[in-house]
Amino acid sequence: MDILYHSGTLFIVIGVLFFLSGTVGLIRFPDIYTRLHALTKADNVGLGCVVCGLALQSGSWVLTVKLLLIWLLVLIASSASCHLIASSAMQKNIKPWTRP
Amino acid sequence: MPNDNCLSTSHTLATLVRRSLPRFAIFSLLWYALAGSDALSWVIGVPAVLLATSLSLSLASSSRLNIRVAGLLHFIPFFLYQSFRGGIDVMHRALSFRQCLDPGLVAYTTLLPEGSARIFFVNTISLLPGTLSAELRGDQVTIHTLDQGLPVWANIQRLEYHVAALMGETGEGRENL
Amino acid sequence: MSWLHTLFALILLPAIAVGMIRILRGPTAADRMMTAQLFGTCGVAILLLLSAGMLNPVLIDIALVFALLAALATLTFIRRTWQGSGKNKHGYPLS
Amino acid sequence: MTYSILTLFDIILVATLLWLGWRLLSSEDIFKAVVLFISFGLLMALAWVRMRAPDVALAEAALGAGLTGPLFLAALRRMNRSHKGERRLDIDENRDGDHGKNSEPT
Repeated sequence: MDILYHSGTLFIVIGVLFFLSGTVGLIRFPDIYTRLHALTKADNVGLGCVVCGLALQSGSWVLTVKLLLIWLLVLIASSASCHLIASSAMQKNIKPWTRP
Repeated sequence: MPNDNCLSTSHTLATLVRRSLPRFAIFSLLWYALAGSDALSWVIGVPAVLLATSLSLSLASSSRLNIRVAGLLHFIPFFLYQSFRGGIDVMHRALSFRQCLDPGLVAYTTLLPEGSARIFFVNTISLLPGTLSAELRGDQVTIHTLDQGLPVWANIQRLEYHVAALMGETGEGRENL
Repeated sequence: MSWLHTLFALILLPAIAVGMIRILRGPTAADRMMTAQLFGTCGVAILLLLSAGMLNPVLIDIALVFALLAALATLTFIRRTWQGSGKNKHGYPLS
Repeated sequence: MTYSILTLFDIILVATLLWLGWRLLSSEDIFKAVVLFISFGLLMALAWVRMRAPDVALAEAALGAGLTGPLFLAALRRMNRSHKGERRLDIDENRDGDHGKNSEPT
């Protein structure tokens, strides 16, 4: 039980780090496409790690299913809206930033 | 787009039952997960599940979604590993002292058939390390990559292979090229 | 030992607050909307952590609502506000 | 321990909410104000959670962020269209051309 709890904590720490780096990327990256990269990847993985950690600590099946369901929902929603944002940005001819 | 021709055969009822039963089971499980084991919750649950089943039947496209279990078992670890790598990649680029970005656009022609397989493929591209699906026209996918030094093509072909195995589309594939 | 979860939620809150800079600055409208999506995802994580920290399982349901509805705003934005009309030029299948 | 952390959480939350509300009211770009309003709704739901009113938080998340946000966005589009005096549907390509967009060429 203790091992489960501590590995859950480790997962949560990793997830929080992902979230923080996603925010840093959102602030630092130069254009809309690169910011989309930061947002979708870092946040989905971060939420996945947090969910895994909490599921490891919860010790109940119903709660685990619920947590995984939330993650799945966020995953579907954010990947779909990421593609929509990117494709309509392309449609509006917003040029990607390239290395000078 | 509603399609009526699939229900116009003589065994309409059998088809309907066969199509709706798995959905019904999935939505019932979902309700159980959401509402817990309280028996009284099914007063709302049963109508909700029925409504969800009929709604999902009427919204379902003509291409039947047949997910292979073996493909799913291969896909989930692949997906988890790849998206974790994607997260690490973005984290490294965001936190590194110098900005190490070299973004660019890559064109890719997918061999997956029109419909749910292609949509699924395009949406999962965004979770691979360093790639983001920017546009889809027919079978042409435009991919935005964070670093042109990454093996984008190889990664995407592997993803395409996995999606094809997941959706049961193997056979007509890469070897034609 | 639920203070640990609360601490993590506390760490995630500045991530939201800093992301607000992107709303205020971000050149295109989509940049601002993306940040609202970040708020949704981060909010889900904070709620999940708080539900462990405050020992209140009800918060998970609120996280579920967050996850559903944060995407709704983004989709409305794309379909209604940003992308001219609802007409779809490239044949991206909507159904 | 938990209480002091939660107090700090509340302080940051309230400060962010106040700042957000101020920026929301003082913003000139209406679209920016709408996005800030959506974010305000999400954070307000967190505040209701901290006030131990999860039911209100649920309503706030559903109404504040999920319903009014899209409604405002749709209203913004309509307002913009009637502002330009045009009834055509596919005309307002660069809606944000007047305020925000300065770096990306369209």
